[in-house]
Amino acid sequence: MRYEAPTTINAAVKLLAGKAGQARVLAGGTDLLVQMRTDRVAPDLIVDVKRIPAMRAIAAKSGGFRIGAAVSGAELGANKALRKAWPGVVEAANLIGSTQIQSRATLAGNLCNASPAADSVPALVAAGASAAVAGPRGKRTVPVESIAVGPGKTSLKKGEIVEAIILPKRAPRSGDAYLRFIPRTEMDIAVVGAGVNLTLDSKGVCTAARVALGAVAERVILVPEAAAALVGTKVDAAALKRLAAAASAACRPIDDKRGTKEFRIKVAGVLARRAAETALKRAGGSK
Amino acid sequence: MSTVRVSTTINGDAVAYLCEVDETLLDVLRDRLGLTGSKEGCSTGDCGACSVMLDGRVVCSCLVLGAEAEGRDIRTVEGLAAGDKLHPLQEKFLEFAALQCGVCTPGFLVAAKALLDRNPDPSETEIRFALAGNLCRCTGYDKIVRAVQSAAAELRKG
Amino acid sequence: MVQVKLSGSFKQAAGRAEVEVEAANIHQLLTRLGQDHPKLKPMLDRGVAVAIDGQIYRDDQFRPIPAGSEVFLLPRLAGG
Amino acid sequence: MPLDSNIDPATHKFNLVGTRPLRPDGVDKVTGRAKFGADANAPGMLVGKILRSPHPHARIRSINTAKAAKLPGVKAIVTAADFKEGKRALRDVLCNVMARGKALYDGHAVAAVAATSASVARKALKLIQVDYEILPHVTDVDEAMKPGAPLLHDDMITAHVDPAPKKPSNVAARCEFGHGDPEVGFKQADVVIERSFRTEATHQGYIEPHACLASMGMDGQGELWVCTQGHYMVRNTCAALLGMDVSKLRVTASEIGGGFGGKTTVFIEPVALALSRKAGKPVKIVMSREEVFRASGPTSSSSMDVKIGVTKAGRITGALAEIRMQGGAFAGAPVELGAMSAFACYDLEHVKSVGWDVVTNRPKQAAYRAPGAPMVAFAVESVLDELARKIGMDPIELRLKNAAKEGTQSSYGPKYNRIGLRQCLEATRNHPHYTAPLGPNEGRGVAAGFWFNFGGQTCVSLNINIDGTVALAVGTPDIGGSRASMCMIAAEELGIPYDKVRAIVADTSSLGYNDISEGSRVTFSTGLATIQAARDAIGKLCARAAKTWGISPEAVVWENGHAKPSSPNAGDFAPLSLADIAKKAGNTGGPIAGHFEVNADGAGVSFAIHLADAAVDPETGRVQIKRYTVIQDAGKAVHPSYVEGQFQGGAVQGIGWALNEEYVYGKDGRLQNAGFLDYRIPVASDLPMIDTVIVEVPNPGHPYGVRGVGETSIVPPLAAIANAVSAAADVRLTELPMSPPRVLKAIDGKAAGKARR
Repeated sequence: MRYEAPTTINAAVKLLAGKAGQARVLAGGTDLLVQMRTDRVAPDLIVDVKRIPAMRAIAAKSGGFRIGAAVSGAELGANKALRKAWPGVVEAANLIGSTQIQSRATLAGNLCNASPAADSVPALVAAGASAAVAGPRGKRTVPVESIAVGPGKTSLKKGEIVEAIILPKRAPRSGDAYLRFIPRTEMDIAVVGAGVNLTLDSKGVCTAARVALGAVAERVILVPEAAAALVGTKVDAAALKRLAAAASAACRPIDDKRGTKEFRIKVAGVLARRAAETALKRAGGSK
Repeated sequence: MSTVRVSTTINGDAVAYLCEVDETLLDVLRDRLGLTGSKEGCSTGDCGACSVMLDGRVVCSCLVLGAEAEGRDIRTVEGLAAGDKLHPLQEKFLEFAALQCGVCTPGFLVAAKALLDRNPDPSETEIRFALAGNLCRCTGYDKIVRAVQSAAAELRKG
Repeated sequence: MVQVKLSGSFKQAAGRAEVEVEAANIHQLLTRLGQDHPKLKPMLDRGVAVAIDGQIYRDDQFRPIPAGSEVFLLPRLAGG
Repeated sequence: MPLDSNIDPATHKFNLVGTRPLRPDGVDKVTGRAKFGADANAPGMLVGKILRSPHPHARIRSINTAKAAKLPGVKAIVTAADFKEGKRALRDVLCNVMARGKALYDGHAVAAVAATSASVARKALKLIQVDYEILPHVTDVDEAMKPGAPLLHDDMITAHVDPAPKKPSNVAARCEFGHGDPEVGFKQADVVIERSFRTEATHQGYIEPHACLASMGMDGQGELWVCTQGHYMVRNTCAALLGMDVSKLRVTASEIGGGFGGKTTVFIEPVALALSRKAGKPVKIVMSREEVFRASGPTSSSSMDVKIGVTKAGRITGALAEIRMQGGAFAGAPVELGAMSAFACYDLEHVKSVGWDVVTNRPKQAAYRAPGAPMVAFAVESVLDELARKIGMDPIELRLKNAAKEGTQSSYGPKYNRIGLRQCLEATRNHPHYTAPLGPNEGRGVAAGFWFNFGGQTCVSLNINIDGTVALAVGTPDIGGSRASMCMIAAEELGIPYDKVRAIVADTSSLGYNDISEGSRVTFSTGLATIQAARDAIGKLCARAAKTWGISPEAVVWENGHAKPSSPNAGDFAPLSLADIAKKAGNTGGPIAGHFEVNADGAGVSFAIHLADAAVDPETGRVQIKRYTVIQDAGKAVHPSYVEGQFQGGAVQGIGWALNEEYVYGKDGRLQNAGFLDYRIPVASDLPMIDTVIVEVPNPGHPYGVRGVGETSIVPPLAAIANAVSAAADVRLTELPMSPPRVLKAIDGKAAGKARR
């Protein structure tokens, strides 16, 4: 096992693409170290990306934001502009684990760990975020929902690395929110997660919406039917009811130690509705 | 497994050590440097007993590789008191009987200090959420929260 | 003579709710009980406690049993 | 003062008892200096690791360690063959420490290695080849009792059933308690309610995993450093399992990072000693958190039926409980204690409880704070709550009408001495919490709890130092601040300042045998022995003063830390302080010490009432505890802060048990949640402050009136919260934990039921 801490993205890509056997990116390490400790992975090479300056920065980019892959949740939470524009994304990222975990965990790491229950991912998907991917064959930008393909599996090719998460420019009268269900108040993995992002027109009618759910399928899912329930409405009680029903209908969960199918399906609707209410308030609308 | 040579700062002192790649900072502190104040309760980042400050932020040292500490600034419970003078948090933990067995105490102290460094006047709810990553099985947290409140008030007095 | 009250499993084993034994202390009491009621023997061997006037004795075999006291047989307790 | 005199705690003016001095081990614990189980090292130390069965039930055909032994750095490997199959009483302990013939649960130890590093040890474990024949398994208590269930032990014949069964089963024993005839009682009742309840297994959840450092010399003498609640128990058990003389093993108790009953037996200690003996080097074993969950003792899961009848006037006429507990792979579920405590709060004419001790393919249960009592209290107090509602009576009123008092014949047998249940109930009714308004979707629950409290073998030495300070050696590991209480007690008796006494937990070679720190016994028994050791020393101090003055020892009294002539007739001498006498001890007869050895009996039972307010989210089933108050009889609180700490800690462990903690087994018989991520103990943000009321009804069996306080506090919360949640959700919850899916299902089930009607 070898440890490298390159200072440029190119150097990181070169190391990852090399013939070292199994290589792993170390950003916050909050998943990787647990997997190593419990013998689930035994990488031959660990590439620590925290010494790459570009990956440690949050930059304003064409009205949106470019968040380096090694930016921690605590750093996200401390960025006022980001918090103002994308409160749902920041609250989702800040829900991951404890204060201690927040000092380390990253959006990109949460995305690439490819857990269906990742807290930040439904919020990112709802936000229409994309991932900037660097690899031996150059760079590409893809929607975040295309990164995870199943539990623990990503679409990234050997040598590829997510270098940043990109959040688009915000339309006026927009709001987003993320809610998760956990049995305790902290420290749990989401049993269900729901991210809602919506935009209103000047009359308070919803013109665009995205709804994403976590922990109800093999990966985070975008639910267009749920979004459709909001578009063209003032996000009133009837629309919210249809949204909840559509969210529940889109779930294809499993029974596991964290919750039953039945529970997840019902609570997905409840959370989608509650998240939509918060997003509406943030967009300046009222129920 | 290759061995990494690391130079870092711990509680203000320059320290150099060798470690294996898969050794955590907690392993290094406890087994190589004899700093056993940080405790291993879970090794998965769920209990906070291994909390240390890394470049001014509180982390679980079980989720940091020893190799990552190169050039960083690390503070552990052993560095909390100034010489023979206890930190107000330490004093208040004693005064409020905020510890029973005491194994979670180092982690709580480090996490509480990190909180008060950033927020000198936290509400009860803020304290409870800031310390949610530190498990205590003895006290039910009541006396810990009160000790932190009292230490915060003491520190605000300056 | 000591009147020993038995309930539950002890009562079942002895076949009655009260037995009489000649004993001045707990040790004598348990020895005689085992001799007089062989079905109680395995339970006695597993460990029992004796309550004398409401006070439970787990270990003190030579605790005297005052005349006329209320004596109860209990399983030996273990705690957390 | 005569040595056996009891002061009247109600009127006596204590100097120190009842105050809140800082604990003597405190500074070490806030600075990181305190040494816990895993904090000790020895030169040349090896790392020990244990290979565990991945199967819940499997015959071990063979274990091949040849490849592992050849790995460079591996110094010793042990299996069951390395342990002595001795006394029958220890057979289960031994089989649990290292599987013999069969692996009986997921996580059961099958072999162990000692190597030069953790990574070599881990690699070596992977090279050990175990040939398993997988057998059918059972992990549920009711399933395990069915005929045809997979059988764990071919020779298990249910004990205490007449006539004895002919065939083996998973039922280790039956027990029964009570008096009168419940059926007669039910006929006298106006309302009878019968319900079934289930609780899942929970773990003590101490934050410090089991850890020890063993060093066996080639002369057969051994040293063991270990975190345990009872180092004498560890010594005696390990010596027996390794075939050693007890005198050759010295065990030192480290600081202990929580136990709650879970550190009252051995797991890794005999293994570390066996590895060290074989390797000729010190061996340290530290369990991982996963091992703690899979292979140390959780408590039992239970399945219970409770039937209680009351009159409209609120008198309980009959009570019946049938309790089934699985205690893992070996006999010993705490069902007897559960059955005994079931109705212990009440004064009943017709009462019966029957218990069944069942084995399953789970780790052997270990004691957990008032073992057996919380789950049974959950069932009984839930039914009482429902009965109170049915007859329209205030739940405290119902309990007061039936509360046991001095002279009541307890449901488990003997008559009660002086007890404080009524006082606790009255304090609860008068507490502002009881009548505070509730918010929407909130409910309030109340429940009573009982625990026996133990005494046990105890030995204390108190040495007077040359400067008049005192060295106090106790043999009960300090699990909750007992060194502070013992220093207070010694100083109180001697009449010297608190900080002049220093208490240590002595190792097994320095002090006589002490029972485990369990059963809420330490402040009671070690406190009692400390009082008597101090009085023994005072007798000697007075004798030295008498010698100095040339008067009879009977003419000297001890007051406020000084020897004084008992009256002007005895002579006119200036009082001698403890320090004065200590300074001259070398010339007046040698060192001065007080000792006391006792089978401490007379521990007073203790009662508590808990009040809980819970809010239930009707759409998700999520429960939040909004307010919580503990009211408990402590007899006499020596250090009130640590008494409150016991109340609060027990309550919060109960909150965890009630709401989210559970052992989750898959169909494959493997534990699904062996970590703090998915075994969800309460975190700080889950909880409100836990209010406490210390009631003091002195225990006549202790000189100060002390009652144990550590365990009673976990007995009522399960029921108090279930009653609160049931009130908030308007549906009776009968299964623990009341996790959101379970609560939501109950709410939805009730709504569906209403819709059908």
